[in-house]
Amino acid sequence: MSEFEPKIVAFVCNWCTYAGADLTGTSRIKYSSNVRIIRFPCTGRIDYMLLTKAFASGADGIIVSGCHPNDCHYTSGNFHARRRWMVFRRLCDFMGIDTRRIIFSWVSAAEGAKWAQIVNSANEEFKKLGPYENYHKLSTQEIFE
Amino acid sequence: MEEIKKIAKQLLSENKIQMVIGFEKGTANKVRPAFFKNADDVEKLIYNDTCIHNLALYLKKDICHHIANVGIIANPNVVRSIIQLASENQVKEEKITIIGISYEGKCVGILDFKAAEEFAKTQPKGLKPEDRAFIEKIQAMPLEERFNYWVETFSTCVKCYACRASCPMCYCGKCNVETNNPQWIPVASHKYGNMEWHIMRAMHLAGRCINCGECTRACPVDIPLNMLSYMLTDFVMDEFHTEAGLSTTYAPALSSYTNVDKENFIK
Amino acid sequence: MKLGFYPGCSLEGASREYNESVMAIAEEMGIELVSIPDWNCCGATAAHNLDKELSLSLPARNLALAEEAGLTVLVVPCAACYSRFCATQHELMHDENLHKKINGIIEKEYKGNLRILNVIQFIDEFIIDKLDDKMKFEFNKKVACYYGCLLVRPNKVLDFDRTEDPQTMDVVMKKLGADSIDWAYKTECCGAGFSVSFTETVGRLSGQIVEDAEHRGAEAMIVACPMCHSNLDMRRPEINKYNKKKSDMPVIYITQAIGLALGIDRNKLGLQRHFVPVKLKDFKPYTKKTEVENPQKMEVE
Amino acid sequence: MEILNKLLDKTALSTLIERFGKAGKEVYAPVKENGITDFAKVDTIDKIDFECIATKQSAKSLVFPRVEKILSFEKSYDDISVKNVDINAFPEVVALGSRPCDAAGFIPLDAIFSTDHVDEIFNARLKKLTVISISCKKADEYCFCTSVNGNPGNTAGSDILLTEISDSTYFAEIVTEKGKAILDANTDLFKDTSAIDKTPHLADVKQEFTAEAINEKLNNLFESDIWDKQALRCVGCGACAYVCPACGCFDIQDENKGNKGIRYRCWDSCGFGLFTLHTSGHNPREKQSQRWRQRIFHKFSYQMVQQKQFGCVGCGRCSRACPADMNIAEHLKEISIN
Amino acid sequence: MARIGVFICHCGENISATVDCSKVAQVAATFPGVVHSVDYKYMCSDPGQTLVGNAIKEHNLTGVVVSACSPRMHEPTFRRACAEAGLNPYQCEMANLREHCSWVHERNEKTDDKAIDLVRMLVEKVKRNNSLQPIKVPVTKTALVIGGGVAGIQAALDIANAGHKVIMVEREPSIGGHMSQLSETFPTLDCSQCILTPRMVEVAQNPNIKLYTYAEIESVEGFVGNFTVKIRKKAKSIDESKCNGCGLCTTKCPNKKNPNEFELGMAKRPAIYVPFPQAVPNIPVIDKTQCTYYKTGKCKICEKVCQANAIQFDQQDEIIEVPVGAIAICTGFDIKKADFFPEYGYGKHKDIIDGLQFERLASASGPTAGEIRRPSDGQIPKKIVFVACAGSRDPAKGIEYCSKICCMYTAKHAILYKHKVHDGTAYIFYMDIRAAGKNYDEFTRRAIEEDDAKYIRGRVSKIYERDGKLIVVGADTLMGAQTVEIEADMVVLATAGVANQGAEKLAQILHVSYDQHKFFSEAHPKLKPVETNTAGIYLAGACQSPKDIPESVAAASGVAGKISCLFSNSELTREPLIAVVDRTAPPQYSSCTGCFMCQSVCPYNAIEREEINDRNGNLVKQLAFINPGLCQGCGTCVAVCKSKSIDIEGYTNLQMYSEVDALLNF
Amino acid sequence: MSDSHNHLVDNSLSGKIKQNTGVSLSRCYQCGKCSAGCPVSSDMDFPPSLLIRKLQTGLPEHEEEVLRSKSIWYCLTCEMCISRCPMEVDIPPMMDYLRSESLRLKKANPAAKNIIRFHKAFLDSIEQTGRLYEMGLIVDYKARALNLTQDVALAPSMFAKGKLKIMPELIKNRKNIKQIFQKTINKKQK
Repeated sequence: MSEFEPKIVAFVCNWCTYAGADLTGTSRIKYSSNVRIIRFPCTGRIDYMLLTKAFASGADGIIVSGCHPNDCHYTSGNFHARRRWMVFRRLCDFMGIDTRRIIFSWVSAAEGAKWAQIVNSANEEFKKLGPYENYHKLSTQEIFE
Repeated sequence: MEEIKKIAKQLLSENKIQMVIGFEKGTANKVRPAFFKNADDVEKLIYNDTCIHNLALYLKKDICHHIANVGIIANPNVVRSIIQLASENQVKEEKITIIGISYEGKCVGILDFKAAEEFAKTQPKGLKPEDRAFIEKIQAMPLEERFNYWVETFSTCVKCYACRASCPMCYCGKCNVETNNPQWIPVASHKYGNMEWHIMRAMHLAGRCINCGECTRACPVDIPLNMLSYMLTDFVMDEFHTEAGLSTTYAPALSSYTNVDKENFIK
Repeated sequence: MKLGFYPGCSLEGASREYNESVMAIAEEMGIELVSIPDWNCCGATAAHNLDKELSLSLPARNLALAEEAGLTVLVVPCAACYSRFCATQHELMHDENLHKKINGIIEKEYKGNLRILNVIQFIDEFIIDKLDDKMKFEFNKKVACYYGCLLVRPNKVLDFDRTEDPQTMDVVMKKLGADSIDWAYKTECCGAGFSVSFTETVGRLSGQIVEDAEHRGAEAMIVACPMCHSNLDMRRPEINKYNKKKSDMPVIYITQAIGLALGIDRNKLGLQRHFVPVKLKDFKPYTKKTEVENPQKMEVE
Repeated sequence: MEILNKLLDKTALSTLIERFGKAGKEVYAPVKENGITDFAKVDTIDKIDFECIATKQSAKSLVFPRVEKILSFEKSYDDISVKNVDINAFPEVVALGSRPCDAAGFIPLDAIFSTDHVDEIFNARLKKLTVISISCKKADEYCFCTSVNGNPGNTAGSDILLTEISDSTYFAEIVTEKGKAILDANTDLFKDTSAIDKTPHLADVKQEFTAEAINEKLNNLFESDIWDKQALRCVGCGACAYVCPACGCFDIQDENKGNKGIRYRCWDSCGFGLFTLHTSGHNPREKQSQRWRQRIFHKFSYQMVQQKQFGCVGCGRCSRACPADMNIAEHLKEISIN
Repeated sequence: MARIGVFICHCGENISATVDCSKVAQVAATFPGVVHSVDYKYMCSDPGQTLVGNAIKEHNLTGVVVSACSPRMHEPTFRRACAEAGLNPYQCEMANLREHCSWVHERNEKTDDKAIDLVRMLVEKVKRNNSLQPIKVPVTKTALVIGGGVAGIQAALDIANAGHKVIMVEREPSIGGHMSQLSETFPTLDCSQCILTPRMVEVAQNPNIKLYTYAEIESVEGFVGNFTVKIRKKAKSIDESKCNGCGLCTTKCPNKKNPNEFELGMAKRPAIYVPFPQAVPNIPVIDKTQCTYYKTGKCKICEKVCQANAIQFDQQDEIIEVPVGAIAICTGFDIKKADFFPEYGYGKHKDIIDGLQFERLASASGPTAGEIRRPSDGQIPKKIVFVACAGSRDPAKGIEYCSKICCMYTAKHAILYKHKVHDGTAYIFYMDIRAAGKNYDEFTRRAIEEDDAKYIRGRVSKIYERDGKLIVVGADTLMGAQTVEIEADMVVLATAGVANQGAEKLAQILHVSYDQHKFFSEAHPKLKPVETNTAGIYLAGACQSPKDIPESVAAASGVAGKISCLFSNSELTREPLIAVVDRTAPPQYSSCTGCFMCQSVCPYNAIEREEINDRNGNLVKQLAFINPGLCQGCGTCVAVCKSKSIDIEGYTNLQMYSEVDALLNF
Repeated sequence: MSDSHNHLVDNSLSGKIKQNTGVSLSRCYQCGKCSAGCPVSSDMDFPPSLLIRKLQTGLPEHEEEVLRSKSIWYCLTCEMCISRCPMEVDIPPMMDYLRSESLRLKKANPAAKNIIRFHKAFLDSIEQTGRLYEMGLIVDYKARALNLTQDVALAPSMFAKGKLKIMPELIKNRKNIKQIFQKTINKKQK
């Protein structure tokens, strides 16, 4: 039997984490191939509805990553994002959505190794948690059957 | 009540306002929102402690569009709503005359926005003990049970959008649920569509909700959806020390930030 | 006040005076030191030289016993024991599997809630502030504070003072009125566990230490480790042999120094047990300092 | 079919439910849960709330569900395969304990789904539905069935109508062939009786106006300002439509999971601004009053013209559900005397 | 209907060694909408680009997905190729199969699956791309040069000589930077000040250059071609227009015992001072923290002796706002001070000095007039030890990188020492000699062969003082790691060059990125070495990483070239990837309801309030309007817009949604 | 299967050190700072950095030299090396590991006999009593070392100053201690 391989979506900003992940590549640091990166101009652009959409569409875990505080290419996008995630996490938690499955991080363009480490530890964590059936079921049950 | 009537009549007869939004007798022993356009009509105006509808809602509806100045019988919830709407550029001070009423039902006269801000601050608005108990009950559930609770609770939602329609803060010309390219929220009132709709609504109200409870009162299937935004109001208060509906220059929690917002959850 | 206490083998044997002086000053300060019930040897250098798991299990048993006894703070005067305890704590807390394994070996559950203090940390936290009220004499001598290895290294595990040129002991001695000198051998090794097996090496290493301290005019050396003390004190013949000159500079535990300043009886501090006699005399009576003048304030006015 | 009169013991009703279950029929009846009474699946009688004047929502979802799959599809590189929903797979359903107004609601609903185009899915569901209603012995201030050609003991739309004539016995009117089939399968449970006057056992619902009068008046009221006046407090939600037993508006949507997807229909309401919004941004029913007018016109004028049937059964659910206390009976009365 | 072309690049073997490119191409060919799918060895090569162009024409493609390296690398390349073939360049997207896939995973099926997913994602995205036209914005042809060291001077002069205006801002009272402190420069040993001073004067005299010394950047707003910069001109307490630089005030100042920064504390200066004799501008500054008048309210001797009446005690800081089109960051570096090193005594011994202090000792204009003397007692050291890599290449306690210039300047120090103290011996503890540069190795060989520098390969473990001597304990790893002890008279630590103290703050003001050592980051380590990630902001000199003079000057000229290129156009073309507010027919006009939360989150003040009036001029509606010149395309407004009335080109709601959808549903 | 690198198992001594102690010798760039600071490097046959160099080569003859060296036994574990190492190559655990390997493979340098005897005597004392019994230790050690005259002068004066006890102090739960020895050091040696 093959081991459970979580589906991970990474929502990252173009300037820090996307570039950081590029650096992971240029440094040839290996990490789990379970992750799919989606490029956004800035963490400030990332809509929370995309996160629930990702879960509904089959993601077992999500990584949201951008520039460290004060490093935002656009000055404040990550600060707005940080607030948004605070509130969103609180809501998720209240509604029983598993916040362990949404990993937020700051990965700068210089932190190629950190990116690999974030993905790998997320991968391990999501493996432990197993498939996010609760949410998947939500979107597939009822009339889809 | 007589004082309210007196003020309303005077304003109307002096043509300082062209309409008063208030209450009249409704079906059986209910009250209903009513709109008085002349001083004589005002005789029908009533105010008692069942007058809980958030009348601020109507300031954003068709009926107020072409009226130069609208008077509104405003309990603290309405006042807060108006202040919040003003901070979001949705109502203009010169078009509204607020006739303020305290939680105890005492008329405090006509309030300009500045006075309304002061008034709102004197009218405490915390969570009611039963609401807090409800929230705590939910929080005490294990994760999965919490999830199932909400899924089941929302499964009865018929998506009639009475919650949206009766909320003064839901004034978008085109609600997110009505955008269809992409279709952010499934149109159907199935479990998934309902869950997404309520997540989105709670997020949109985070830091803006003034906790009037109209959404739940309006819900034909009695879903306690106000608990989501109440809980977030509380959270926003704790984390960011801001509260909606107290200042016309308020920057809602989700469109502002500080450099020291907590980030212990960020790796 | 009650604090946990781990005397360790040396303090019960060859370094009794250290134990005696710790107890004497604790008593004077109204602190009760409660020994871990049924404690065992920490394994010292021998254990970790020969077997890693043994070297972790022996201290872990003590830590677990201390926790069982409801202790939260543990004072470990012996620098070697302190080092072993800290290393064990560090390893167990950073390796979940190892932690489980060791718990299995000792058949006890150590949760990791103890704060381990060496004697200087103990003084710094519980004693130094009370000195002003209780001091009877000033320790008006030129001293060389000798830290040795295990008190400050490795910094990553111990997180105590700075590894090169540590200062905490100097601060205590200055507080006692001593002139603590800056010297080169503060943290060099005295030869430690080779005391018995490679006596000559100890003679050389300790010899250099004593020589530098004496050369710079120190009247006494202050230590906080029983091994340092035995090497510098008991091995004085070997030291003198290496240095080709006779040195009678006494080596004193910091607790003994405090005891002297507090006016505690010399025998109660175990000074009579030293091989190199402690002849220090003429301590100046201590007068409590009044309000510290604030030069900055004066300037403003 | 001529109506057959029978008696049915309440205890026999319980047996009937058991037999339905054994026969593979799903029984839906008013059930009180968390203080709200609504239709829900039951397998024993003791779950049924017989005292409720009207369930919060109507029984229409039994034949016209909130969300209903129409077809499923699967895309491949250059092709799409489509599979219609299997209408034969629908279950046999019994609506038990519905009110005469609920039952009457199926008639205008059927009219909507069967005029011009005969909706297969709806009809398949309706065909498999048996309605066993219970006459109303109580009414409230929202009830106005008598004003719209109904009454608390109306048999229209029911297959069997039960009227409680004593604490232990129902007077059962077998109205349709479907009803007779049940009678035939359970003859042991029904007792013979002659016709009984139900009136003493029925609630009193005062007639305030006639639907015909409304229909008449509407001919000249399209441009009236009465709509603006009446719609003033309407907040524009869809609660009235969604609880209405006769409202049949729906939306059709596709939802996909990757290659696979479904087309479904779900309830919609003419009270929503989006209902008539054009892509250009133009909206022919831009104001809430226009939408309110549409609602009244549709139910009392257009449906009469097209389907020879009023679109209202006087159950009063819309008024009960309205967050702004829009009382439809009151508004209709106002129109009738205009 | 979309007609998408997919182009899978092997990148030589960079991608194909790990990803089965032909399989990916085959699978991609089955995606709905894909009409053409091929793989090729080098997509970015000329034939590769031609391949894309031909396919666009031949298959009438409406969108292109190039699956190759990071879009941060070649997106412009392929967009250009598409444009040349007649396809709107914004109908081209890149799937990152190299940095995000082949280089970070093993060769296996899962990696192929990921590659396929990445392609699918971008196919779904590109189907929903809009054809966009570039935005034109005007350019302010003035450059801001931050920092007046040798890099700043070079950049300023080159830009000015190209005919453009330059504003130079220097934090210190004089320009010149660290180079003005140096004695002689390697590998030619010419006098630093002799070559630098004329250039400093040139800056002061060039009519195109406006110089602000004792000034700092307060804020920067705007974007390439259109920055608005606020400069804080700190009060010098001197009216610069009146001061004639006679220097009488500095000689008469009674408060002379202040540590001289320029001499690194090895000399004293008055409270009113010119940092060094050749300073540009030659105008003194009053150090308010030390001046007796500012501290006690009494003195004012300088005011009395100044014949030009130039002293202004009540002068305030001045904020100057200037429009500029481009910015050159030339803020240079700092060095680790000797008090950083634990085992070398935390700076306790006066005779353990750093390299820059040695420069001052060796400088003819320095505190000892060029004689090498110990700071403690003025004796001439007969034995001197240089410690290379002091703090560098030390991840444990110091700086992990190689500070690059130390090998060379240490060799130079040894040579200068020998030239000045003929009977002295210089020891150098080193780990490697890194002397890669024109005539650099020759220079270090000269130190060893001609000037008798004793190079010892090993690191110093400890330095302590005993009887006035410094005992240096090291090892000689070429002698079996034997311990070496040297009794030295003086020790010079070749400490590392580190980022300038204010670098992090400046980076945050400028919104440019910096690395973990707080050095500014270049946009690309090879191909964009002088650009930052922010268009219109450039880097030169040691603010980027430790650099020697020739490198700094070369980079500065590079920046000047870049800026001159930018200024050669009257208009700039900007990427149209900006936010837009939707518009519909009246009476809605837009789904925007004018809550203006977008306005409060926009960092660029790009969102305005548009008013819609009816024919009678009555206000119908207020809407958000996005100024395309100001919007930088962060999209934060999009995420806060509740009614989804704002969208951002290039990352539209539909595109991002489709990416999520495409990625996970299959 | 995970994506991690599938390294071949490194059987060299430095590979084993990495696996058992986590200390990576390839990080050492031979600056020699450890050797310069080591208090006993002059006693060693190879100073620490040279010892690491030998292991870095991975050649069996060099590894043999290391296991048979005096260096590993002369190390005092004073931690000076690690506290100064710029690359944080943690030498003391490496030394611990080399000593146990040297013992296990019976390659311990003859010069180290006394040290090993001392350590063993020390541990025996703990195993028997739970604590160190110095008198017993010294007697035991001297018997093992056949060095009966060393420190003849010291013991009586220690005794006189109250520093030596005649009788060992026994802890109560000696069973527990024996178990610990059984599960660790004794298990491996048998």
